Amino acid sequence: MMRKLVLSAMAAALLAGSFMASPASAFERTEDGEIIVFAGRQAIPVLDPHVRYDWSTRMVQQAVYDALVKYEGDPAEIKPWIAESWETSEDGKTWTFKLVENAKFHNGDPVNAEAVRYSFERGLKLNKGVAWMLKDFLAPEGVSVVDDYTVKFELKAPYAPFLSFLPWWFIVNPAEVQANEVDGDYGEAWLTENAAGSGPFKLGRWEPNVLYELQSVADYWKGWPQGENRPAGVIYRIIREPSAQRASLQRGEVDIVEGLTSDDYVQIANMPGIEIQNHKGMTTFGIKFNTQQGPTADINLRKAIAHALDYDALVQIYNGAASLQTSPLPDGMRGHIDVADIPRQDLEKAKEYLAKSEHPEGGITLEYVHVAGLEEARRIGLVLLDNLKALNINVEIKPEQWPNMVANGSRVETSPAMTSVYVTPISTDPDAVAYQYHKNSWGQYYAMAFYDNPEVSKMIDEARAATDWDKRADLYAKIQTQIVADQPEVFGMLQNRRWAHRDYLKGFQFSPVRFTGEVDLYPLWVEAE
Amino acid sequence: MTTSDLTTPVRLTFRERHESRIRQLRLYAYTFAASFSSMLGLVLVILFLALAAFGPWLAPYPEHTTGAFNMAERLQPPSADHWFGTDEMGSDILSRVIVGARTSLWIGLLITGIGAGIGIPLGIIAGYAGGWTRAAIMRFTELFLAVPGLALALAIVAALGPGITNCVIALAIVWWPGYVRLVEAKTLSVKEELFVESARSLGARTPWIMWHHILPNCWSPIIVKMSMDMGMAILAAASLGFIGLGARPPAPEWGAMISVARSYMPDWWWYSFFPGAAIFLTVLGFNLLGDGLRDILDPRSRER
Amino acid sequence: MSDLLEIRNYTLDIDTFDGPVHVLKDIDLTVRRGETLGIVGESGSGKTVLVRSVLGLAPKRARVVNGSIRFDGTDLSSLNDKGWKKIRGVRISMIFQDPMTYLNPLFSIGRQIGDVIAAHNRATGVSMSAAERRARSEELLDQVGIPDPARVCDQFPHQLSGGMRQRVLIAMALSGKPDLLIADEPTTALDVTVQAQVLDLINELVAKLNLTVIMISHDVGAIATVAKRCAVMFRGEIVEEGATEDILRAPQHDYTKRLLAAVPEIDAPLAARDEREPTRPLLEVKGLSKTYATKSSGGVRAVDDVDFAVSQGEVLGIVGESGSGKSTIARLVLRLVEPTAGAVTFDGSDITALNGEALRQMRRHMQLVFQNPHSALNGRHTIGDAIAEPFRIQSKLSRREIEANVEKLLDTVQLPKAFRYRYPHELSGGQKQRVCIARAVALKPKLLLLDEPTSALDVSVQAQILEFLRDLRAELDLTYLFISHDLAVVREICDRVLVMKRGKIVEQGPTAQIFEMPAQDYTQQLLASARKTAPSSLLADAGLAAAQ
Amino acid sequence: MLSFTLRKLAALVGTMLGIAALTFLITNVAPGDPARLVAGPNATEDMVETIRVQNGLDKPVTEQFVIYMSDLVRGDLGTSIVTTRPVLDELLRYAPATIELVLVAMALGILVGVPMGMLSAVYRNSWFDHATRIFSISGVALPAFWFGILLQLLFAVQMGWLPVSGRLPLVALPPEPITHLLLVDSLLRGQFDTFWTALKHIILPAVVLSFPCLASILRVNRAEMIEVLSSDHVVAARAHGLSSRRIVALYALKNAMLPTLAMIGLRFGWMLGSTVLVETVFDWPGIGLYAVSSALASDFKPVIGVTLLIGFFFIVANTIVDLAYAWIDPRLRNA
Repeated sequence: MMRKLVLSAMAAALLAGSFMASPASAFERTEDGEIIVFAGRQAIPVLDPHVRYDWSTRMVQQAVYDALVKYEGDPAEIKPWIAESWETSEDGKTWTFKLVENAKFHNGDPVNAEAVRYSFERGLKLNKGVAWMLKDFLAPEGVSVVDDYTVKFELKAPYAPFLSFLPWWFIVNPAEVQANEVDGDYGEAWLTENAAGSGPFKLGRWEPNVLYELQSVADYWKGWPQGENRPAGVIYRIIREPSAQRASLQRGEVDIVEGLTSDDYVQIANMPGIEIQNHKGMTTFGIKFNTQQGPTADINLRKAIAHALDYDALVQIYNGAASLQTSPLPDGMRGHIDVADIPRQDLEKAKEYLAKSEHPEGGITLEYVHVAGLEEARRIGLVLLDNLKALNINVEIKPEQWPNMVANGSRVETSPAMTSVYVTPISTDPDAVAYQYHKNSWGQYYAMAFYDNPEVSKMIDEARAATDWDKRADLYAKIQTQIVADQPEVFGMLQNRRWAHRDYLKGFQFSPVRFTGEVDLYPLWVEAE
Repeated sequence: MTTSDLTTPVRLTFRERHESRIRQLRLYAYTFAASFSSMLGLVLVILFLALAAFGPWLAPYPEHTTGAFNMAERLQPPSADHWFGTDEMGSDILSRVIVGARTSLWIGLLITGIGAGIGIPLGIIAGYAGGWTRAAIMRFTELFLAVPGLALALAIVAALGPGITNCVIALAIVWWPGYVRLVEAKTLSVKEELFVESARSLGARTPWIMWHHILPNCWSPIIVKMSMDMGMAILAAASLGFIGLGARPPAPEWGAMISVARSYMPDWWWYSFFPGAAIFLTVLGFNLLGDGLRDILDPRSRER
Repeated sequence: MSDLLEIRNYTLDIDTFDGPVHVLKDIDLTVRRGETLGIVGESGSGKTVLVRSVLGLAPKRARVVNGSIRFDGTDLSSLNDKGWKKIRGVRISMIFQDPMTYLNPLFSIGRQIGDVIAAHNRATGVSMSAAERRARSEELLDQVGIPDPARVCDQFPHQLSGGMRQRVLIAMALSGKPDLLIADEPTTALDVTVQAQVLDLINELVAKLNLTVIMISHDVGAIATVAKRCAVMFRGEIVEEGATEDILRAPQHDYTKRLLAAVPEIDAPLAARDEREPTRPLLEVKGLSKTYATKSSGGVRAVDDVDFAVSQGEVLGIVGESGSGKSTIARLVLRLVEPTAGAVTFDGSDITALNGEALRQMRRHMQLVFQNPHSALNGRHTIGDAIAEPFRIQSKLSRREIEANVEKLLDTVQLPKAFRYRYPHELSGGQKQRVCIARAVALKPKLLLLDEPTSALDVSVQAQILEFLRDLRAELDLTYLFISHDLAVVREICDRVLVMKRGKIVEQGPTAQIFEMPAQDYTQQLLASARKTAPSSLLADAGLAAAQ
Repeated sequence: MLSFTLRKLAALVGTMLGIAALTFLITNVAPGDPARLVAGPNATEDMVETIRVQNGLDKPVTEQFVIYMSDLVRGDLGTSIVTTRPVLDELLRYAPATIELVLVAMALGILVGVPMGMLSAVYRNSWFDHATRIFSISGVALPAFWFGILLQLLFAVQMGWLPVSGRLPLVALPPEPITHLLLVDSLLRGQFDTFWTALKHIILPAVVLSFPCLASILRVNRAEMIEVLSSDHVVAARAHGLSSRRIVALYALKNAMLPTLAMIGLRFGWMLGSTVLVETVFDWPGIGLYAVSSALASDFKPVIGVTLLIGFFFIVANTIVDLAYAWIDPRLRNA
């Protein structure tokens, strides 16, 4: 009886196995053409372009919406998009944009000046997401329609970086939004999972936490760079585990992935049919000291730590896919200079500084907080822990959930001694990074150092108001040198942005100003064999 | 039975006095040893207890468990120098697995200890007192039982922040109701035994009965459950570690190791394989042990 | 008469942790067709293992060392599963002791009987439709005297009374028209009156169906009512075999003599009681009632408005069948159970009003001895601990003094001092009951409530314990409230008797009066049933039967 | 019967409110600032405040509690801060996937666990019994997350037999929903291809999820069978000549099913809780995944919602078990 049972079980298993062995499919193909599948780890809870803007959200926003201008290329450049051309007044306070006349929303409505005005009003009034970029300089009333295809912005004060933020202000279709308005919410509820844009793609299936389908718009007003090869659509699929992402890529279930580990990229690079994109990004990594409270308020201790860290290990952690910061500003940014005496590992110096500090013998324990789940940040913590043993300083590594970390870091009293922070500048303008060191930024996660140098703050204010680039460059050079001298943080490295994709996927274009995993979906296409 | 027995005071050796207990223990040992799986469990548990006790002295690279690393030897496959290979920081995985035993067993011990410490008294009180007291305690317990343990623990740790202490707190909060239920059920049945009535008729007070009669008769299932729970608690803690809510680095913890290592599958399989195997074997050991103990202590009770 | 069953030199061991136990030693037994054989033996004599071996149902670790069992020419020990199918239930069938546990609680009576019939049909190659099986089931139930068989067929075991269940089991045993019927203690778990009915039924069936029967029992009386021939088993051996009548009248073996002597005789002459002056009542119970709430309205009146009194130094017996409320009375008197109504006056004070510490103090003066000495002792405590417990609860004696007291008490109950270190499971039933009594008398109580103190014990042990209780009473000047279902025992030890039925007192009076001139029908009925299985009365019957 | 139903219902509502209160209080002990997360990395303090006010997070915890509970009584589970959608809608969206997974896993556990337990009780101490014993305890001891990854690598990556994760292939359109359970819907709509692919997707997660459950069902069933097989009525049945097969498969199994049922009810809740892990590994878009991502974002209303939903299912499952008990056991029917 038992033997029979075992035998039949084995037979069943074999049978099942033979049935299931189906060949792994290559890219997905539908009647309309190829569908590119992008696997990422981060969901898109809210698509509304004026409410959220993390990388996955922005990638899809960029695909379904258009803005006045668009960043493209490496180094990033601002290209005219909905706006054909623009001019600035003498005092730098008035900007006038001339719009293209053939742009139309997916429902056929024209993209006109009113749509632009409404979108900016909406963004500013909702006071969420992108609002912070412009709200201090632009009131909703400051945007006005000159004629159908001309729109004028009147700033409260001259603001040099103004244009650099505009690529993130997408234009929504006022008619559609207003039709779906509930209780004067500017259509916020509706736009959470719907779109009213004019971009190269429109929304297809929308299954939160599973997949988000984008269908290409055949008659996109700006045309398609890849012409006939335009894909039928793109599916952004959520795969959370790196190992699963990798397996799916290997099996050809997906065409491009963003979330592999450093080692995976090295390993997978050798596999046939897979290509790696490896580009220098603008995301800086720093270990912010609490400069206002505790042992790290002492600049000598900060300098000691900064000189004790093994900077090469930081690059090793990324398997070489990173470069050390030479200034608070990332390399690709305008106005960046290599600050001469930015600390590198030098134990002699470290000990000298330590001797001058309030804890000449060390013997203290410092907290190092990183975002739970961020692998590299954890490993850097381990490096730090090991390095600081030489100074007899103990490091307590503490992973925190992002919301908790941010909450603690918003006040001097609760901010830990050291916090590892990745910052991706939102624009190529140096102000985007410099302003992080302004006292007004206190309370933001990137200002956990609570850096307070009135002189630097003054220079930052000056630089953002100045319209003359040379003057600004000069100011930013001084700002960078001074910040490095004050050592509010350990300046770490710039990590490279990496993606792995099947080799039949073409048209990948990198631009450093995009967010970590973000890819411009517009130029992608599949080369069918 | 001779008359001398009745008149002369009896002076017996230790062995004679405890003859019955010794025989009982020998019987237990005999029954236990007769079962292969029970012995396997015992061996595994002793092995991991030894690792926990002497880990830092057994580990070939003890410094790798306190944060030292060797980036030159990243992700080396198992070899003579590194039996279990190395991880992404070049640390010796064997050493980290060995020292991780201490963390895991400690977590398991704390969780079951706290769980039993809260659950047993409540269970006895609920079972013995009856009436309103019982209704109140059991209602509260059932509330906790209806809540999915792992989900609740997850929420607690997410709110409190990762770390072993928070992990233990969270799991202890979801762990005690099981003991209340077990002990309450057992108490209800022991309470009906004649010897309890007999003690009552002798004028014994309630605490006396609980301590001398109810509790000793509840021990068997409690011991069995605690043994099983050691394993399950270690597993639960590792699960939290896997989600990213476990021990803080550099303390080696198996769940957290797998959590990191899963990104390194399958090419660096040893990284996740060995900690996973360690969890598996520990939990297996405690479960087999518990099962074996059940066979000898409490053959009729069933899994609750 | 041909030999139906032949057991030759049958020897069987059971392996235990301490080595093999010789359960059956060299058994030789022959049963001829149409014969009724009784096997008498006390617990541990091996009688159940013997009859189960006949059906191939010996315990798991049992090992046949020697000998053979032949049934109608077939060697049973060589049978495989298929062979057994043609024997079990079809040719040999069995009636079991406790009808509740031997019926599957989840299946209806009709289903269970029907399945047995179906199995027999398969074994014998007969085909029968479901309806026919059902009809046959009902017929069988009718045959064993179950009223309204159609209804019973659809009922489940828990809905039937003990006697009915035993009848169902008998019906199942008869369903295959077996050649040999084995009855394993068929009456032990039943009340006296039901016992008598079941025995009548078996006798009736034997006569009607011309059955060959082996009946085993610890109760000589029950055996004697059914079996014409009788074997006495003792420690795995058959010590004596012969016609029942002869054995009863003139036992040869020492053991048989002891056994028969130990059986309490319901009609034995009353021992001369030391006539005492009626003293003041030690315990007075007035209007005592206990109602248990049930789901149906009203509740169950376990004890219903009971009045009685116990005088100092007296032995009051309470007799009744199961469910008569006699045990509840003991618990009410001790206030282990809270009475619904009524008053209990003990030694001049009303104890129903007592609470907390006062109640605790009072309890030392009244002690209870339980029916089942095994469960009355905590298995985790040594005997020493168990006897010390009353001192530790009720006195402030030092450890040394307690130890001295424990040894003294062990002396009193005639157990060796070394027993202090033993655990209850290592003691025999009689020894355990002595320990229980030691615990009860440790605090020198005035009143001892004995709740069926001997009914879980073998007859010979029962006799010893009763003897011991009598001595103890004299020694410690105790008053007993003696609760029992066994009329003969009550008659032997009690001064006065109280008969209970369904929570009410039917009749009470001096022992002699109750037993010789019962006024109530119920009492008469009880006595009649009890006499039926009393060996002395059987002798007369047997003689009569032999004469016919 | 009516009063019975009403009482059950009242108890259910009471327990649900209790669970909600419990989870709310537990998740609110520590600070966490989901509003800041949602507002985005560069948001100014007033922008964060806008979101706090919108979600009622600016009020003291006690007041939030009162508001939450009174909303709950009206059937409103609040709004997720992260997705800005009502928690109830989200639960309804994610629950079918989890229910499908749990039901398949439970079916697997019962269909494999019960016969195996039965066989290993019948062939007690045989090699089969020893093997099942080790197997069953291994099932409990295997870390689900680790086991899941191993299976993925083996069956999806190495063998390529089964998909790595997800519920359906990307281009396959799910059948028009009837029950929202893909397997059932695809059959009802006659889309057998979809059924087949959905089945392939569900196998691995269901196996991982069912393993511990299968193990405990097996163990309980084995223990119960052993006990029942040595019970008096089985001895009697054998003495009456019933065949072993009938005794084991019918009589004994029915008796052993009672405690097994209790275990199944218990394990049901456990399984729902474990989806937290399994869904993470297999990217199964159910409530477990939803709970994890919400908890990690300190967005606790969804977490409470999930806890409530699982508690609800647990209670319902146990009520069903109670009813099954009464159906099997005649002794409980009249009580």
